[in-house]
Formats: sequence, structure tokens, C-alpha cells
Amino acid sequence: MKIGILVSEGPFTHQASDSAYQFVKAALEKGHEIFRVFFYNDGVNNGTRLTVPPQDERNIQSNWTELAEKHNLDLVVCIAAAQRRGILDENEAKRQGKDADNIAPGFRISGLGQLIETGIESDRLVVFGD
Amino acid sequence: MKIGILVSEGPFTHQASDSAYQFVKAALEKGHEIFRVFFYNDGVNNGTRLTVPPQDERNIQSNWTELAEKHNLDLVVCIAAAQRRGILDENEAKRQGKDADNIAPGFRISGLGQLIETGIESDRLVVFGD
Amino acid sequence: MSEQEQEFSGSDVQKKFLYLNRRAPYGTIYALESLEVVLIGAAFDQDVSLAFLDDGVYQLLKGQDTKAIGMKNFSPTYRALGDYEVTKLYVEKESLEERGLSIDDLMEITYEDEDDDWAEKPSIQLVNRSEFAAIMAAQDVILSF
Amino acid sequence: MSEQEQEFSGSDVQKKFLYLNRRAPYGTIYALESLEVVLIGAAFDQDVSLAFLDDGVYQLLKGQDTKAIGMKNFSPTYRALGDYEVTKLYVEKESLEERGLSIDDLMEITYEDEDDDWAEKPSIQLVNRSEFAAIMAAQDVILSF
Amino acid sequence: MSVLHTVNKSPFEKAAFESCLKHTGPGDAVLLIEDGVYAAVKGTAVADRIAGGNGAVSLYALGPDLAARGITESAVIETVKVVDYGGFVDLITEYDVSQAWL
Amino acid sequence: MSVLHTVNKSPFEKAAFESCLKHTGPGDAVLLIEDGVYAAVKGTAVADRIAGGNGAVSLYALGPDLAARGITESAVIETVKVVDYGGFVDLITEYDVSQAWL
Repeated sequence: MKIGILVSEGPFTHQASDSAYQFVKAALEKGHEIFRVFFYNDGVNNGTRLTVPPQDERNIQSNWTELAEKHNLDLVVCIAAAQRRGILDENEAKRQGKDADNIAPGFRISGLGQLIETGIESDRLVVFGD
Repeated sequence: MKIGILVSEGPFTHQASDSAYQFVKAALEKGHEIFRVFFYNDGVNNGTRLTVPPQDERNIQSNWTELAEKHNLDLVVCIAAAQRRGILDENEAKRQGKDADNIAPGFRISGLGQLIETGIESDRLVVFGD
Repeated sequence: MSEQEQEFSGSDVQKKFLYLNRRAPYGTIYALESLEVVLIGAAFDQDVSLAFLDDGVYQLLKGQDTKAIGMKNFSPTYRALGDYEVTKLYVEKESLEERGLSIDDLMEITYEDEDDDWAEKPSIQLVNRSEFAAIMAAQDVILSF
Repeated sequence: MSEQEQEFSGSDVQKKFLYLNRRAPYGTIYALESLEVVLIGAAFDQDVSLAFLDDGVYQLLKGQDTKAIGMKNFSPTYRALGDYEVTKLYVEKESLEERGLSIDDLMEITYEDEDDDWAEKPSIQLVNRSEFAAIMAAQDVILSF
Repeated sequence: MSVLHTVNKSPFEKAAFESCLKHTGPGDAVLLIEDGVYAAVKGTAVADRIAGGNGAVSLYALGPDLAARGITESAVIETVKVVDYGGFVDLITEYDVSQAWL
Repeated sequence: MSVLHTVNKSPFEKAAFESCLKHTGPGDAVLLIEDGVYAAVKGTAVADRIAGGNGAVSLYALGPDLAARGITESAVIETVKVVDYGGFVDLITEYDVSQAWL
């Protein structure tokens, strides 16, 4: 089946992103297709490359990045939610006159339409939040 | 009186930071001293300069920055919580081998001891969270 | 957005989307950011419904005035939903009652029915708790906030 | 940290700090990050207590095994609190009971009492709900997570 | 010593309000802020928890949060005093310590 | 059409679990994940909500979340089936649509 994922909370504070990650891994192992993982609300905070978690803890961002590389996942950060919370790619930083960006490899910033598209194109949409 | 503030949630998602800001303004107007505002848990996300909120909404980060400038407030972001969530100043970015930093003007990164000190040195500690 | 809209306006996939709102406004951002999805989603010619239950019914209260908390009052946007052809707002009766509220405490939200000579009709439909399971079971996609 | 510690170890300000824990572990980070404050705070020679009520009592359950969720099991840290001279852990009896738990379901947490020839003593004290108001009222600082 | 308890959660969504009421002592006060102010409204399923509550505890609700949510002062239970942010500050200074029921 | 309801909140902290149970239809299932798994434990103040519950609804709890929280499978109410992440995926595909009670 084609499965879409919505992650509504940031890394570490709520288990949502961890649960979504474990779910996606299990779905891929069972041969399902992950149409897209869409990060909304505080979920956009999963997509910053500036995190430095303690060495004995999981690195949620790099877990997602590596899974995306391995399985060619589409990780999309909502642009409107990202602007509120300070997640930018190079283009957005330029456009907004900011002197730095922080998007992590494997993530891309796009519009909310990508979430609706995920709902339309996927056989199932699974929501992980607080 | 000398009042200390703990903010445990990030901007926009929960009202905690807004409530803390309104409280601090009111306390200053009444002639109280704000010993320190300490940002912990997701509260550290208040301290990124990369946010671009919609033009018809408040800018929580710049509200704090301006209040700090006007009243010489001490805005401290917890280093351990900040590392988990990708909030860095220039020194930390260098130390961690990161290619960018995102701390906002008026905020500084320091240890959890600064929270304990706030509890010891303030007559009252007020917690704003989720 | 417009690119996507074009891409899908020609598509014959039409799904039933339910936006399920269970949280109060202002204390958290979920109500506002849910509404932002609804507005963008309206461009995609899908069959859209909104449900308000539990504390979600507070989103529709009349007379919200956010000046003193320094936040934007986004409640007028609900009244504009008709212009986006979002016309089905299910509100749970029991959720209202537990909160001491009736439909008179809610904003008046209407739409113009193009199939009925653009007659103005109420968008809000009161629904009993027992009917909600069937509403959910009828959806293709449920987005909960 | 060591600078701050020095600065305060000579200070004669000693306050009563209560860390109030009301949330379960793993679902959210508050339990873990509260514990991190406690460990740092232990360097400051204050009078420290921890309280566990509502879902906070779940933090102390025996037998936590986080391998399959990919998160770090931080529960062993509670047992190390005695080494940090954090020896007062108040657990609410009613919170346990509502959750079908008794003190036997909790980790054994002890400290060595330097005033009693280093005898090993239990750190956990069961407290009735009605006693908690007095515990709170006795504090100078309450940090709630 | 007296405690100012703050509750910022809806009594219908979270147990914080109920837990707070169970842990107040005589001379304490409860201040409802943010989504906590819904507990101050007359005629709800939880209104009797306040109206019939412990008279030894003073009850307050934050006016700006009531107004934001469309709750008029006439809808607020009589025993609850409405304060603004300045009043919030005064309460913090009047009581010895504060406890936030998050 | 059948609905898989997921609950990720403790039944003692939030109303999500209770609200979920009130909104299930025959043929639906409820999967407890994250802090939601505390609702699956025997002998708690909310256990009768599940044990005595609507037999038309199937009940599941996520094993990895139970283990993380120190809950052994023998402590889980008999009518609740324990699944792993693979089982979670299977449930998502078996039911027509999912609803997350956040």
C-alpha cells in the first residue's frame, strides 16, 4: 500500500517523531511504499541540521535523513509552519533576508498543498502528534 | 521584588511564551525586577533569529529581544536543551563543528545552573509551560 | 500552490477529507494551523468536512477579543469558509452541552448554495455524539489537530 | 557549571527546592529534562525534594526497557540520586492506587545516611494526597515539569 | 506559607485542574490562565467543582485570556475574581510560592 | 468502512482516551500507543472502561511502548491484543481510515 505520514511535533519533546520513524521503518520492511512524510506544526523542527543531541541518545534528525537516503523518502517541511519556527533552506533564507539557514539534508521545504496531495495520493494517512 | 521566570515551551505552539512576556511586561511596569528569564525544554526555540512569522502576527522572538534591550533583561537559553533542539550561538557552532548558528540578539546560551541560581536569587519563580 | 491546484483540478480523484478539531484556540496553535490547512486544501476540489468536538467547539465561540493577549484573533476566518466552498461544519451537541453552551453562543457561519439559487444557508450542523462514528467511518482521510 | 558551584557553595542562602513531576516518561521529555535539572541542581547545596504525583509516579516503575522504541532508558538515574545527596522522593499514595500500583512496583531507591553511620535507607516516602498541600506550602521554589 | 496555584489547561481536556483542586491547602489561591479559564465559566459540567468548592481557597481568572476566548465577565462564576496581568503579578508577590499545574 | 482509532495519551492525564471510546462504531478498533498504553493495564481506575467495554470494538496496545514503560504483558487486560510496529502497520492497512485522538 501507499502510506502517507503526518508528523506534528518536534524532536525529543514528544514521542510523535520517534513513533512515526519506527512506523515508517516497519512499513518499509513490510514492502509498503511511503508516499511522503509531511512535517507540520512543531514537526518542522525535526528538519534542522543544527541539533547536537547527547552522544548516548538517538539523533532524530539524522535518523530521518539516513532513512530518507536509504529508501528515497520524500521528507517535506511545511513552509508556513517553518517560517513561524525558524526553519529555513538556502533559498528561503535569501528571500527572507536571513543570514543563515538550518535545513537538514534529505528534507525539503514546500507548501501545505503537499499535505493535501499526500492525503489524495496515499491509500492511508497516519497522523503522529501530541 | 526580584522575580525569576521559567519558560518551558517554544513560540507559537503553546501560549506559554506569550503569557510569560505579558507577565514580565506587567511586572516591570509595577517596578519589580526580573532577575532572569530562563528558557528550558522547547522554550529554547524562542531564541532563534531565523523565524519569519506572518506579518499580521506578533513576532515572539523580537518581542523578547526588544524587551530585553529596553530593560536590560537577562534571557538565558539552556545549553543542554538547546543542543537537542538545534539552537546554537557562534561559539557553540564552532565547538560542535556546525556551519551555522541561529541565536537571536539579546539571548545567551548557558548552563542549567543558571536556572538554579534564578531560584536561589529570586524572591519568586514563575513557571510558564504546557 | 497554483501549480498543484492546476495539477489536481484536472484529476478525477475526489476524496472525503475530515478535519477533526478537538482543541481550544489560543492556548495552543493547533486550531489556527488546522484552519490554514483547510484554506489551502480548499483549492483541491475535494469533499471537505470539518468536525468540532470536545474543546474544539470553543473555536467557534462568538465575541473573541485577543487584544490584551497580543495574539491575532483568527475567528473571523471561520466565517469566510463559505467563500472557499467549505460548507460542512459538524459540531457535537454533547460537547457544547458539557461546556454550558448552545448553538446561539457560536458565530453565525453561512454559505451561498449554488444549487439553490445562491440561497444563504447555515454551515454549522449540530450532530449527536452517536452519529460521529458514522461520519468518521465515511471518510477517506481524517486530519486531526 | 563548576564556576557557579564555587560561587554558591560559599553562599549561606539555602532554599527549599521542590521538583514536582506529574508526567509519564518517554511520551514526553519532561521527566528526563526534569531529572537533568535535579542532577545539576544537586551541586548547589540546597534543600532538595522531589515529588511524584499523577502520571509522575510512572517514572519510577521497575523494569523499563526502551530498546524497541529506540530511546534511552533513563530510569537507572533515579537510583543514582542518593549519590547526589538527593534523598527525599515523595510519592503520592492515591496516584499509585488509581493506577493499580503499589510501592512494590517501583524501583528500589536508597541512600546512605551520613548522620547514621552511612546506613542504607529508602529514598521513597509514600505521602497521602492530603499531606501534599503542606509539602508544597513549605517550599521556597517549586519547579514543575 | 501560602501557595498560588496556576492552571493553564482546559478542565475538559486535562486532569491538571482537578489535580490542582485536590492539592490546595487553606489560605492558598488558584489562578486560571490560558485555556484554564474555561473552568471559570458558569453552567458547565465542571462548574460545581469551583462553585461548590473549598471556601478556604481564593479563585482568580485572567481577564485577557477570558476575553480572547469570547467569555464575558457575566459568564464567570461569582466566586471567581477576574484580574489582569498586573493582578497576576500582584498575586505572585502576595503568595509565598507558586506552583504551575502544567 | 471501519476506523482504526489511535490514542497516545495517558487516560489519567487527558480526555483523549475517554473521548475516543465514546466515538467508536461497530467494527472499529482502538490501538493504544505511547502514553496511551497505560489504559491497557489491569486494575487501574479506568480499566473497566476497556474490560467492560463495547465488545464490537477490537483493542490493541503497542508492545514496544508497554515494555519501555515497564508494563509486562501479564499486566495487560486480557481483551487487549499486544502488537509490535509491524502489527501497527498491518492494522493501518486492514482498517479503511485512521483517526488519531491527540
